[in-house]
Amino acid sequence: MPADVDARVVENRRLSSDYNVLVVHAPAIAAAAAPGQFVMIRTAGAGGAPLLRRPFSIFQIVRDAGGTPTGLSIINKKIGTGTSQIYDARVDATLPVLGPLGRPFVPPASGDAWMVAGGVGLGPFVTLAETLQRAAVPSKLFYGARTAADLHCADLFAPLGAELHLATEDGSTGDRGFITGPLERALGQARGDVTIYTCGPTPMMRAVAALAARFNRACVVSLEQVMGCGMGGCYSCVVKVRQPDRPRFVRSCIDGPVFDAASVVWEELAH
Amino acid sequence: MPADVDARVVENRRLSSDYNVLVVHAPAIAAAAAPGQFVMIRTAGAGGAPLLRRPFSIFQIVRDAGGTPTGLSIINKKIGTGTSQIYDARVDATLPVLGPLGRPFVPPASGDAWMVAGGVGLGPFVTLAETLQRAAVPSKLFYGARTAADLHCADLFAPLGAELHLATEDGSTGDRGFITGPLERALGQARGDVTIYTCGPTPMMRAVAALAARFNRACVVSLEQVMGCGMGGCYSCVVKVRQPDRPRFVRSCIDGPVFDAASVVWEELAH
Amino acid sequence: MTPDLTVRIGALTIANPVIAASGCFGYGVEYASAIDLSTLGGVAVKGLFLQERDGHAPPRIVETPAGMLNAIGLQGIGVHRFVGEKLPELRALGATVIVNICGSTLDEYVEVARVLSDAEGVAALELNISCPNIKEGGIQFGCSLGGTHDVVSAVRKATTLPLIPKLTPNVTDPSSFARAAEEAGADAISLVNTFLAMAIDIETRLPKLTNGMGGLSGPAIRPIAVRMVYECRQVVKIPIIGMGGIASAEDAIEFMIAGANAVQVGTANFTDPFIWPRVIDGITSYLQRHNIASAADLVGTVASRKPSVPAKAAATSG
Amino acid sequence: MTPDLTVRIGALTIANPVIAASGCFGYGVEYASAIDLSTLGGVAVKGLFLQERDGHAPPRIVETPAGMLNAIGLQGIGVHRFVGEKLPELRALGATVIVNICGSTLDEYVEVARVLSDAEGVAALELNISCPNIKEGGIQFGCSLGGTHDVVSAVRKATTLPLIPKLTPNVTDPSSFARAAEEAGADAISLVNTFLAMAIDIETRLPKLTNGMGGLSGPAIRPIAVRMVYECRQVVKIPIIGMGGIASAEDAIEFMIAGANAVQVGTANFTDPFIWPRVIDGITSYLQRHNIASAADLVGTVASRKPSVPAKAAATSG
Ligand SMILES: Cc1cc2nc3c(=O)[nH]c(=O)nc-3n(C[C@H](O)[C@H](O)[C@H](O)COP(=O)(O)OP(=O)(O)OC[C@H]3O[C@@H](n4cnc5c(N)ncnc54)[C@H](O)[C@@H]3O)c2cc1C
Ligand SMILES: Cc1cc2nc3c(=O)[nH]c(=O)nc-3n(C[C@H](O)[C@H](O)[C@H](O)COP(=O)(O)OP(=O)(O)OC[C@H]3O[C@@H](n4cnc5c(N)ncnc54)[C@H](O)[C@@H]3O)c2cc1C
Ligand SMILES: Cc1cc2nc3c(=O)[nH]c(=O)nc-3n(C[C@H](O)[C@H](O)[C@H](O)COP(=O)(O)O)c2cc1C
Ligand SMILES: Cc1cc2nc3c(=O)[nH]c(=O)nc-3n(C[C@H](O)[C@H](O)[C@H](O)COP(=O)(O)O)c2cc1C
Ligand code: FES
Ligand code: FES
Repeated sequence: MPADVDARVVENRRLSSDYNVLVVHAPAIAAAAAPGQFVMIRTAGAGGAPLLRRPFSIFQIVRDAGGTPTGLSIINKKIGTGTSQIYDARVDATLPVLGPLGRPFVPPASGDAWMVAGGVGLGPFVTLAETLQRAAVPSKLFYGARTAADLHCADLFAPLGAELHLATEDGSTGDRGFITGPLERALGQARGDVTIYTCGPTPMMRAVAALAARFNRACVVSLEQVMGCGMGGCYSCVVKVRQPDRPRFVRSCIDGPVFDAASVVWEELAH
Repeated sequence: MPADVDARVVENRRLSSDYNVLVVHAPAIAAAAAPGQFVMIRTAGAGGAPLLRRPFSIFQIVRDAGGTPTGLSIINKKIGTGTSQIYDARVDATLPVLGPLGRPFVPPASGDAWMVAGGVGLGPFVTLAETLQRAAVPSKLFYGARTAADLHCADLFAPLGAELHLATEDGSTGDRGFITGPLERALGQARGDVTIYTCGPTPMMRAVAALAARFNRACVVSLEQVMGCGMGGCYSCVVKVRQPDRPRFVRSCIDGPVFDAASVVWEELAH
Repeated sequence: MTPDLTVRIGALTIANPVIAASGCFGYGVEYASAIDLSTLGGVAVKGLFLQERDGHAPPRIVETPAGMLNAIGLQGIGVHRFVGEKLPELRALGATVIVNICGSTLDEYVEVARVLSDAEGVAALELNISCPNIKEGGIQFGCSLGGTHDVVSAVRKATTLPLIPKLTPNVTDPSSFARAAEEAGADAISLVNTFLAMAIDIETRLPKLTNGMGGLSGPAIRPIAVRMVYECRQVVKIPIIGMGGIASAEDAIEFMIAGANAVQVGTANFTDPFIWPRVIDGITSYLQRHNIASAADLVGTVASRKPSVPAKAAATSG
Repeated sequence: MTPDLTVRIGALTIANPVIAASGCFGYGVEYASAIDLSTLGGVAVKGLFLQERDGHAPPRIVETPAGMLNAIGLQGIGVHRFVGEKLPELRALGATVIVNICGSTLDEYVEVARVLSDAEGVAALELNISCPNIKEGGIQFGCSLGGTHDVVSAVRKATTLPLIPKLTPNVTDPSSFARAAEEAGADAISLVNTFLAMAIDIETRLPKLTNGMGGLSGPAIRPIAVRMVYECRQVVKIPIIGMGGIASAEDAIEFMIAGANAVQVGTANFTDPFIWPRVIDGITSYLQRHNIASAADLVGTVASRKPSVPAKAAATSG
C-alpha cells in the first residue's frame, strides 16, 4: 500500500554539475520499501509545474539511531525540467513523494548476484545490495560511466559486501570502455549460478541482456519508461513483453519496473 | 521607455503576516521612475505560474552612497497567488520587473498637497512625498488602516516633511474610524489651495473624491485595476472616465493609473 | 446538518458526485490498495471493446502547459476478460462500476452492452463515442449528430442499465450532441473527452507521440470544459457528468454550478491518487458553509451577469 | 550564412515570420517606446469596426491554468480614427501594418476594407470572422462554411490588399473553413483565435467575466492550435499564419514545422513585451544550426511516424 507523503527535504548533496543525492523525510514510505522499488515525486512541490510526477528509484533507506526507517534518498541526474527541480531542491522544502511503487527485485534462490549499473542506473542497487548482504548472497557490482568523475557513490557498495568492477569510457578509472567488457570477462570465468540485475541506459541493458543470454544466465532488468501515474492508472508506461501466447504491452509501473530480460521485446521500447 | 530587468531580490522585509517590503536591484527602472508610477512583476520568476505579471507601485527608490539609483522597493499585501509569491520571495532570487509604467503624479502648480492612503494604497506616496519636498510643496499624509499594527511605514513621511494624520477603525492609533474623518475636519479648516492625492480601497477613494468635490478641491486618484499587460496592449484595465462628448473606457495602465477623480465614473469600476 | 451528496442517474443513485474518469484509473482494482473504492461516487473503468486491444506503441503521453496529451489507443483486455477477471473483485470492493464501452461498429457497441448487461455488478454504461476505426466511413459516431443518435438508440434497446454517452469537445456545438443523446434515450451525458492536439519535437521534427496526435486533458482545458457543460445544461434535462481538468473540490464545485450533476476526475488522479476524500469532503464543507441542503441544489445555479451580447459571438472577438 | 526569413503573403513580402497578434499589441504605437516596430514581421492591430465601440464592462480578463480568458468586446476607435490618428504614426515607425477588421454585417466588413484600401500604409487585412452581432441570425460568419465563403468573397472584391481570414478554433473541422477561405480568394489564413470558455467564481456563483464567457489564449491552447495548423496545412496551398500560446522561438518553430508560414504572438507579449528579438533570432539560429537555408524550407516538414490509426479518431480514444 503506497503512501503519499509531503516529504521535507533533509539534505541535497550535489555530486557534480548534474548529479545529486536528495534525502527526504518519509517514514511511511521508507518502512515499506523493498529493493528496486521507486517513488513518484512532484518535483515542483504541490501545485507547481510540471503537472506530472517523476519516477525515481529509492536509493537509500535512512534510519534513525535505533534503526527505524525515517526517510529515503534518491540519486538524481539532471536531464530536463523535473530532474532540474530535484537538483535545485532546497533543504526544508516540501515535496509530495508517493511510494513505494512497483515490483521489487527478488534475490536469487541460489548462486551469486551480479549488479550491472550504468550512470544513474545505480539507483536501485544500494537497497538490493543490502538485501543480498542480509541474505548472504555473494554479490558483485559492475558500474560504468563516461569518466571517473561520473562514477558516483561506488564507495557505498564495498561495506555491503559487493565486489566492485568499474569501467569508464575514457579509461580514467577501471577498464577502458563499456562495463560490458569486464562483465563479459567475468561471465567467461564464472562457474556457479549467477543472476544478473541491470539498470541503466537502454543500449547498455540490452547489451547486458544479450551477454546473459549468450552465457545462459538469468537476467533481470529495471526499465525506466516515461510514467504518467506510477500506479497502473494510465497505461502510458508500457513495455512489450513476451507472454505464453504472444507479446503484449504491460504496464512497467505495476508489472515492472523489474522484468525478466529475456521476456522484453527490446526493439519496441520507447526509451 | 520602460525596461524589463531580471531584478535580483536584495531584501525582503516582512512587516506583518501579510505585508512586506521587497527591495530589488533594477538601476534602469529606478533611474527613470517618476512619482506614482508602477512596475509589472512576474511574481513566480521567469516561466512560472501565474502567467501574467502583477502591477505594484514603486514604493521607494534605492540609491547608492553617491546618490545614483540602483533599485526600488514595493510594499506588498498578500491577497492571492502573485502577492503571496512576493511575500515569500527569497533574497537573491531573480524576478522579471518591467517599468516604469503609467502616468505619474504631477505636483500641484500651487498650494498644498494632501495624500490620503488606505492600507497598501500607501504604495505611490513615498515617491510623491519626496518630489513634493524637493518642490517645497507643503504636504500632509492622511493614512488609515484597520488597526495600529496595519499602519506600516508611516515613519518614512515625517523626514519628507509631511504632516501625519492617522486613523484606525479600532481607534488603536490616531482617530477612531475611517481616515475620511480627519480629512473632512482638515478640509473644513483649510484656507489656501489644496490638491488631494489618494490611493487605497475603492470605497475609500470614492469617499475621498466625494469630500474633495464637496469642499471644491482638486482630487487625483491612483486606481488599481486588474492589468493584463501594463502597456496598453490588451484593453483589460479599463476605467470609465467622462470625456468632453461622453464617458469612455480608457486604459488605466497608460492613461492612468492616475486620474482626475472628478472624471471617474465610479459606479462602473470593476474593483 | 450533513448535506445530501447523492446523485441520481436514471434508476441509479450514487453516493456522491465524484467519479474516477475512464482511462485514468485503470480497472479500478489498481487503486484498491490506496483508496477505498466504495467511497467514490463511481469508478469509470478504462474503455473496453469486445476483444482485447493492444493500443498504440509508446511514447503514449507527453506533457504540455498545465496539461498532457495521451494516445494510449484504448489498450484493453476486452469485455469478456473484464467480466471474468475484474468485475468480481470490483464488486467485492464495493465499487459503483461504470463501464466505458467502445465499438468499431454499431454492432460491437450493442454486443459489448449486452455482455455487460448480463453480468453482475455493473452500475451503468458510459458510451465512449469518440473511438477509432468506426464503420461509417471513418467519421466517428461522436462527431455526427445522426451517428450519435443511432448508436445511443441501438445501445438503448440492448440494455436497461443507465446509459451515459460521453461526448467529445471537438465539435462546434456539443450541446446539439447532448440533445441528440437525450432524444435517443440517454439517462445522462458525460463530457468532455480530450481535445485533439499535437506536439512536435523540433529537433527530430517527429510528433512527440508515436500516434502523431493525442488528446489534451488536465487543468489547461478546464475553462473550455466548464463552458461546454454550461451550454449543455441549457438544452438538456438529463443529468450531466462534467469533467476536464478538475483537480480540487473548488474545480468540481465550479462544474456543478455550471450545470454538472456529478463530475469525473481524470488527470489529477495521476498527480494525486489520494485526491478523492479531499474533493468529496470539500464539496460537503462548501455546501455546509453556504447552507445548501444537497449537491443537487447547487447544479446549474450560475448567476447571470447581464449578457448584453450573445456570449458565443462576443467571447472570441477579443 | 544568414537564413532567409522572409515570408510571402500574396503580393506582400514580410521581413520575418513573427507578427504581433491582434488585440495583444494595442494599435502598435503603444509599444514603440519599447520595441522597434520595423523589426517585426508585422503588427496586427486591434480589431476595428467602422465605428467606435465601447467594449464590455470590466472585469475583462481572468487567468486560468497556463492561460487567460478575455472578453474585451472589441473596444476600438473605429476605422476612420485609426486611419487618421494611428496609421501615420505606424508608417513613420516603419511597421508592416496588418489591420484586423470586423463587421456586424457583410456590408460593414466590405466598407471597413474599402476605407483601409484607400489609406496609405496598410500592408494587409486580417478578416476577423468571429465577431459579435452578426446579421445572419446570430450565427457567426466564422462558424458557417457558407458564411465564411460569402464574407471572404465580398471583401475580396472590395480590396486588392492581401486578405487573411482569421479562423476560429471553435468548430469541428477548421480545415474545411481554411478550404472555404482559400476558394473564396483568401491570400492566406490565420489561426487560431481564442477558444470559447468560462470561469465561475464559486463564492458568488457569478461568471468571473462580466460578459459571462470569454476566449482562452496562452500556452494552454498551444497543442490544440498546433494540431489545427497541421490539419489546415494538409488541405490548403496558401500561407498559414499560426498562433496560440507561442511564447518562445521553439514554440514558433513547432508551428512552422506543423505547417505555418508565419506566426503571431499574442498573450506572451503581455508577459514579456521584449520577446520579439528572442523569437526572431531564435528562429535564425535554429535554421543555421540545422543548415536550413530559409524559413520557408521549414514549413510543414513534420516527419511522419507510422499513423496506423486515423489520428483524429485515435487521439480522443484514451
Ligand atoms: C522506475 C524508474 C526509476 C527511475 N529512477 C531514476 C533515478 O533513480 N534517478 C534519476 O535521475 N532518474 C530516474 N529515472 C528517470 C527519471 O524519471 C527521468 O529522468 C525523469 O522523469 C525526467 O524528467 P525531466 O522532467 O527531468 O525530463 P523532461 O523535461 O520530462 O524530459 C527531458 C527529456 O528526457 C526524455 N526523457 C524523460 N524521461 C525519460 C526516461 N525515463 N528515459 C529516457 N528519456 C527520458 C524526454 O523525452 C525529453 O526528451 C527513473 C525512471 C523510472 C521509470
Ligand atoms: C497600478 C497598480 C498599482 C498597485 N500597487 C500595489 C502595491 O503597491 N502593493 C500591493 O500590494 N498591491 C498593489 N496593487 C494591487 C496588486 O496588483 C494586486 O493585489 C495583485 O495583482 C493581486 O494579485 P494576486 O495574484 O495576489 O491575486 P489573484 O490571485 O490574482 O486574485 C486574488 C483576488 O483578488 C482580486 N484582485 C486581484 N487584483 C485586484 C485589484 N487590483 N484590486 C482588487 N481586487 C483584486 C481577484 O479578483 C481575486 O478575487 C496595484 C495594482 C495596480 C493596478
Ligand atoms: C486580450 C486579447 C484581445 C484579443 N483581441 C483580438 C482581436 O481584436 N482580434 C482578433 O482577431 N483576435 C484577438 N485576440 C486573439 C489573439 O489575436 C490570438 O488569436 C489568440 O490570443 C491566440 O494567441 P495567443 O495564445 O498567442 O494569445 C485577442 C486575444 C487576447 C488575449
Ligand atoms: C491517459 C488517459 C486515458 C484515457 N482513456 C479514456 C478512455 O479509455 N475512455 C474515455 O472515455 N476517456 C478516456 N480518457 C479521457 C478522460 O476520461 C477524461 O474525459 C479527460 O481526460 C478529461 O478529464 P481530466 O482533464 O480530468 O483528465 C483518458 C484520458 C487520459 C488522460
Ligand atoms: S505509469 Fe500510469 S500505468 Fe504505468
Ligand atoms: S493592462 Fe493591458 S491595456 Fe492596460
